[in-house]
Amino acid sequence: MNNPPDISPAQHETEQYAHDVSKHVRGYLIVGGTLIFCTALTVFLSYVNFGSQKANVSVAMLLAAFKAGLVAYIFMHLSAEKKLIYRVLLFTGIFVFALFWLTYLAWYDPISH
Amino acid sequence: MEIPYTVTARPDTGLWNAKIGIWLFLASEVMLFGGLFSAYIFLRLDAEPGYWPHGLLNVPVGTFNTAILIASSVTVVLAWAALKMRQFARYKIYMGITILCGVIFLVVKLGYEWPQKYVHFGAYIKSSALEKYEPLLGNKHLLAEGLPPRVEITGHLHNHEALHDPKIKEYEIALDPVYTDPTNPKMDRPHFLYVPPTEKIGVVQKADVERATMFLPTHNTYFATYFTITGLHGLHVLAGVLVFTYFWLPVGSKLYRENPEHLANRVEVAGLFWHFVDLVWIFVFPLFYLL
Amino acid sequence: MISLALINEFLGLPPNASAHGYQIDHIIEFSHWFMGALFLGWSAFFIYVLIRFRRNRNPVASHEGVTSGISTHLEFAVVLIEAVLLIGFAVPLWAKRVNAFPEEKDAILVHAVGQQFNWNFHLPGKDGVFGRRELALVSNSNPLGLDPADAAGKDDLVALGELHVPIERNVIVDLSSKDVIHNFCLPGMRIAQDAIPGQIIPMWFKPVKTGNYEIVCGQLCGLGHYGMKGMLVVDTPDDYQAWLKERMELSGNQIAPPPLARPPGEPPVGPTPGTVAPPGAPKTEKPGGG
Amino acid sequence: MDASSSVSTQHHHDAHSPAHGSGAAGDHHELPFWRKYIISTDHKVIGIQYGISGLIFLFFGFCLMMLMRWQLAFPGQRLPIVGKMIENVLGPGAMANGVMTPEFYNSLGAMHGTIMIFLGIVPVAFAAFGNFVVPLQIGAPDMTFPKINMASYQAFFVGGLIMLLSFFVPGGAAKGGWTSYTPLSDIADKGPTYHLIFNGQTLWLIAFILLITSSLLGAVNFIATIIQLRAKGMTWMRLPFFVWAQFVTAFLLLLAFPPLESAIVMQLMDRVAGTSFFLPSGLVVNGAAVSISGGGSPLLWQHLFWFLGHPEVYVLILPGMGIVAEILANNTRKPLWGYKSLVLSVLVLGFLSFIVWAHHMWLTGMGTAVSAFFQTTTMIISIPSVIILSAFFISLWGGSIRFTVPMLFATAFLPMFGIGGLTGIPLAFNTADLYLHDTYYVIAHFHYIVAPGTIFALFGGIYYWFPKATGRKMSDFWGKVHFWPSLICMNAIFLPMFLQGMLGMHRRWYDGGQGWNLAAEKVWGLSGFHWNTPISIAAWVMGLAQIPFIINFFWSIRHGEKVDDNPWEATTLEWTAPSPPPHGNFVAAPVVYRGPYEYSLPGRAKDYTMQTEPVQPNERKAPEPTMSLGH
Ligand code: HEA
Ligand code: HEA
Ligand code: CUA
Ligand SMILES: [Cu+2]
Repeated sequence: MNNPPDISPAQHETEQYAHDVSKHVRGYLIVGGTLIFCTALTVFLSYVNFGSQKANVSVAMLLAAFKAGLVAYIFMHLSAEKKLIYRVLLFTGIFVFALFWLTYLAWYDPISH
Repeated sequence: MEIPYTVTARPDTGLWNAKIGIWLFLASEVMLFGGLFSAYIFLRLDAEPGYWPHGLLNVPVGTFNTAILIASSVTVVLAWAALKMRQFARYKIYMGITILCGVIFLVVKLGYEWPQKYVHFGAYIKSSALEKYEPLLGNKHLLAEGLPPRVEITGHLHNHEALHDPKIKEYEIALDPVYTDPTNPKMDRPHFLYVPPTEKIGVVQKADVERATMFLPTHNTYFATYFTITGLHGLHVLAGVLVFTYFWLPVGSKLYRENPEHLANRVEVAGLFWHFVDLVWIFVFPLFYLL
Repeated sequence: MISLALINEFLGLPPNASAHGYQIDHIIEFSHWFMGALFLGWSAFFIYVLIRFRRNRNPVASHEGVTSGISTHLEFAVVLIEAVLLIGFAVPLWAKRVNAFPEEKDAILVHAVGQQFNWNFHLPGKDGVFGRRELALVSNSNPLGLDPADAAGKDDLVALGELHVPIERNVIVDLSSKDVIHNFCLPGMRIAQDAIPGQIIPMWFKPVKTGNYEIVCGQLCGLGHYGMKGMLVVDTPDDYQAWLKERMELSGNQIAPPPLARPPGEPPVGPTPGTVAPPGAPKTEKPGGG
Repeated sequence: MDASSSVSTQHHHDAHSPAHGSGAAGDHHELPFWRKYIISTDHKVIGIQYGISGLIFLFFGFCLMMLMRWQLAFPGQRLPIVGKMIENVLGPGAMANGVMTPEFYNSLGAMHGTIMIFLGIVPVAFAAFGNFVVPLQIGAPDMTFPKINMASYQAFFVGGLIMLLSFFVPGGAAKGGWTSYTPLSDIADKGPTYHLIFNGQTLWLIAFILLITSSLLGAVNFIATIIQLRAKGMTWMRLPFFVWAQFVTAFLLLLAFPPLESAIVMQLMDRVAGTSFFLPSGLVVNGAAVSISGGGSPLLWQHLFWFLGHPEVYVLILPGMGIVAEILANNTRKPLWGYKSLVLSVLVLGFLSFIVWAHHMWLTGMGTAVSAFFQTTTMIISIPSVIILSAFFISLWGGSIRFTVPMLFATAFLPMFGIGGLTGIPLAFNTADLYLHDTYYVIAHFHYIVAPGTIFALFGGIYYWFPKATGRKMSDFWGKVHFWPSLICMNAIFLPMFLQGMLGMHRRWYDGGQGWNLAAEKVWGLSGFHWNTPISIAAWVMGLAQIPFIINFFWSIRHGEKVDDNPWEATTLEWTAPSPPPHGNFVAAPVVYRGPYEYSLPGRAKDYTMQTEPVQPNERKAPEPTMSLGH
């Protein structure tokens, strides 16, 4: 506790990362292809009748969430991000969810007569 | 003392400054679009049956734009990867493509899609008069199918003067295909390909009309949200394009010669922003174009 | 209970005139006793510490300070009392307010519609059925847009600003607004509710004392907000019938009082809204202006 | 009182800002005047810019209130002298023959709220103190993004300017309250006599977008700085509590402001592009149907507004708590009691503040389930406040308390915040709020927190860190002359408001209750309405009581008593830097060996041990609190 942690910059970390990059390029292309495919799928599925509007919206949102996940995970490197970033995003996620959900509840729990 | 960790990561956090900066900024952007999307949810859930239109936007064009954005997302990571591998020429190419994609997106959006809406016309029929326009609306058929009613007649306005001239008592509308054959089951759901208004003119009495305007933000809450969200999204695209251009121009080369890692970091940060813009569009596209 | 109520009297809470109001008063009382106790306790400690540990008296500070866990007990007590107030009083009381509405057939039904800056009351009349109202029919002489073609509306009463209700009967008010958000607030009845355009929100109460009770508009609604005053008159059943009769004769030609009528003898407050051009507006000649 | 003059004085003051003399830096050549003081990227200069502008806005907001207090106490009577002056500047629409119009009263109210919160307290408490103190306290050379920091100030400045200018457009400044509830603010200031853009409400919205931008840029910077630029050895649990408070505050701004920004954009669309986000169908205004598409929801605005609005109130108080913590530890000469629970409480407070917002909306027609949820969260959020306050009180026990001027303000903060916080509890029960909503009880509740609470903390902070910024001390004597009348007046102003509220007197009443029977009831010997007079007099005396402060402040910049780098004998890092600190702050990068409040360590000659002093082998040492925040 007495010794302050060493926080001088470490060179090797970035270099190693650069080395890994070349391996990722193929992955990026595959993800790009998947995204385009999913877009086509979304368009197609929107013309399929799933029984109700709600069902159609849910399907489309699931697909969108999957695509968004891919973008975030691979393109935005969330797959290999630091814990701190996850925490920031976790709280952000909780708060948007609260915004959506609680507003929704407040709306649909009116004074009844 | 100089500000540390502008290029290299601080070991105990594993992050360099701008990386954390951009993620914090993106967190706030999530909340910003979160606010707008919550508006979308509530306006849509609150809309009376028939008052949240479907199939008014041009799906092929929208799909094309989506693909463009996705492609640009791919090229921007490739540009960054090229920098990481110190291949400057490839960086230039990929970055060039990214910028181009951004520009195409904006041109399609602002130069084609939005203007198409400004010239389209819609007239909401008063509930008391819906019966009268049944031949154009086909609500009995929709009711039987369990679908929401049509309360609006859309198309191209033939007599533009009618908008301003109180002496003209009716709107002459070159009808959209739905209204020419309203009971055809094929017309119940939107189509993939955009079908332009027909030659057939429908005449709607102003006295029977609740509200009639071009497809502007004022037309209904659907277009209000559409223009606001895509407008704000468009501003983000524009910002991204400007930043990329800045890194693409000689400024980038100079920085590359001085400190390639610094440029790579900056491109990564700008790229994160760009992916986020793409990510927002991934939700905007189905919510407005398809559903 | 008598002694508990002291704190409300001490703080100037006016007398309650509704059946449920004493419950509201109780929760106000309890929370103030609770706050008062906390405040006095802390203040005593505070003053003692400031005197006891001032530099002159205690030149050397103790590095450790307090080591006991007394504060945890205190915090626990706070949690407990708050929980009791919440679960024991606030939530059930609210549930009763907003869910357990009295039977409509025994109650006085009123529609109250706010507008800048007045309350319009719509009563169903003898048949107990409200006539149809339509936006397009709204005019100065028909502020609620009552449809003259609707038979149910023929005997309806429309009153402006003043509402009479009989004592000891439940009153259900359906609230809405024509323009902006207002708030229908009856301090004497311990009841308030926002009137929001585009929505109809019900509320209810049961007056138990006759008299005149001011209706406050509790939400900023524009420049005449401060003068948006209504009057609830709680009558004996006979007086109420007399009022109904008088209204019945008048009905059909309601004329709005001037927007900011004040009690007689009251000096006017500032210029009447709307008579003065907004700051910076293009200047027009005012008669006798200088 | 005149908007334009207060702005121009600002440039003037900037010129004399205490950073003068930072030439001591020596590691770089002299910058031209405007680079050094006007568009500087140095966190200290920016902090001082924020501070001075914020204080001026605070004073301006107070002046608006002093005008309103005249109307409340003497409704319909001519305002002597000043009334005529305002009439000459703003026209009879504001002051007709020296009598305030209702429009102008509403403008003043809305602008008082807006200016106090967004242009006064936030810039001073968060941006000014945060900018000046945080990098110094964590041992950083500057903020992580100095240019963004500068942009933040500039956006704030332009936003503030637009806010002020809105008094001069036709129709005057915004009139819808600081909450700008729709539909009122959607339909206000519209019509033939108004410009589409240059009208009060629209300018309010535009200014807000700039202010939000400013806050977001600031928040990103603060968080990144605290995470990245802590000095060697400055672990999370060695951060001064003030830094923790600013850290949480920055997160509140970062995540709560954007939904309001989206709402502002939508309201702007409603006003400028004619959309109906917040307008339901079927509105009839002034007897005529409004031509809009309708279909919007007035409550949507309230949800988005209070989603910011509630976290915002903690933005107003947390930095204040942080300042008070520093001053308490320093002047009791002992460590803060329960550091770890303080940190935990402030984190919990920050988290919970996002899910209590609907307690401002009890009367909008909420059912049982949702209101029970929000009541519960509101109750729970009061617990960390109680813990923080308890820890502060207990910290006093065993101390050797010196009543310096900063300490006087910090001491007064405690019971004042106590009153304000405790009176939040009845408001949190929807059944009690049924009666109290929008009465003066609410006004008194929050003013007790922000006025004798936050403002006192700010005063304390100014007296405390003034020597660091200037190398000189403010006068003790005049500080006390400032303190005592301020304390008395604050209570004389706000205590009677609880009584008025209990009587049922509502806020935003232009006539101060004169026309209302319920305000004619007597309480404590005066009628509710007549209580306005002593309140107003106290408010004006309060204005006079600020004169010693203003004079003391400016006079001391050049003529105050010279002091050394650590005049309060404090322990935290900022006191190891020269006063004023040079560009880059520290002569050599500081290394931290211990917690922030090592006062009165047993067995030492001095009663304070700075964070940079290495731990001696023979030192008896309590285990440090640890808590992993993760990397
Ligand atoms: C900094 C500002 C701030 C703070 C910290 C708070 C804190 C709290 N507020 Fe307040 N509030 C406002 C600013 C603030 N508020 C504003 C501006 C409004 C009005 C907005 C408007 O409409 O314009 C408002 C309105 C408001 C309302 C809505 C009222 C209405 O409109 O009808 C409610 C309702 O629940 C509420 C509740 C609370 C609660 C439960 C707390 C709790 O967090 C308080 C917890 C604190 C304590 C419990 C005190 C603990 C201390 C001790 C125990 C020690 C005591 C010591 C001594 C006495 C020596 N507040
Ligand atoms: C941070 C917020 C804040 C602060 C500090 C204050 C401070 C004060 N407020 Fe305000 N007030 C609000 C926020 C605030 N208010 C809000 C949000 C509303 C609701 C608005 C609405 O209805 O929408 C309101 C409403 C409000 C009302 C109700 C009006 C109405 O409903 O009609 C009243 C009535 O008396 C009032 C009074 C006061 C007074 C007397 C002070 C005094 O305590 C002021 C004391 C100020 C000072 C002492 C400043 C001193 C500054 C200096 C000395 C700096 C000078 C230094 C230099 C120039 C270097 N306020
Ligand atoms: Cu109606 Cu205020
Ligand atoms: Cu709150």
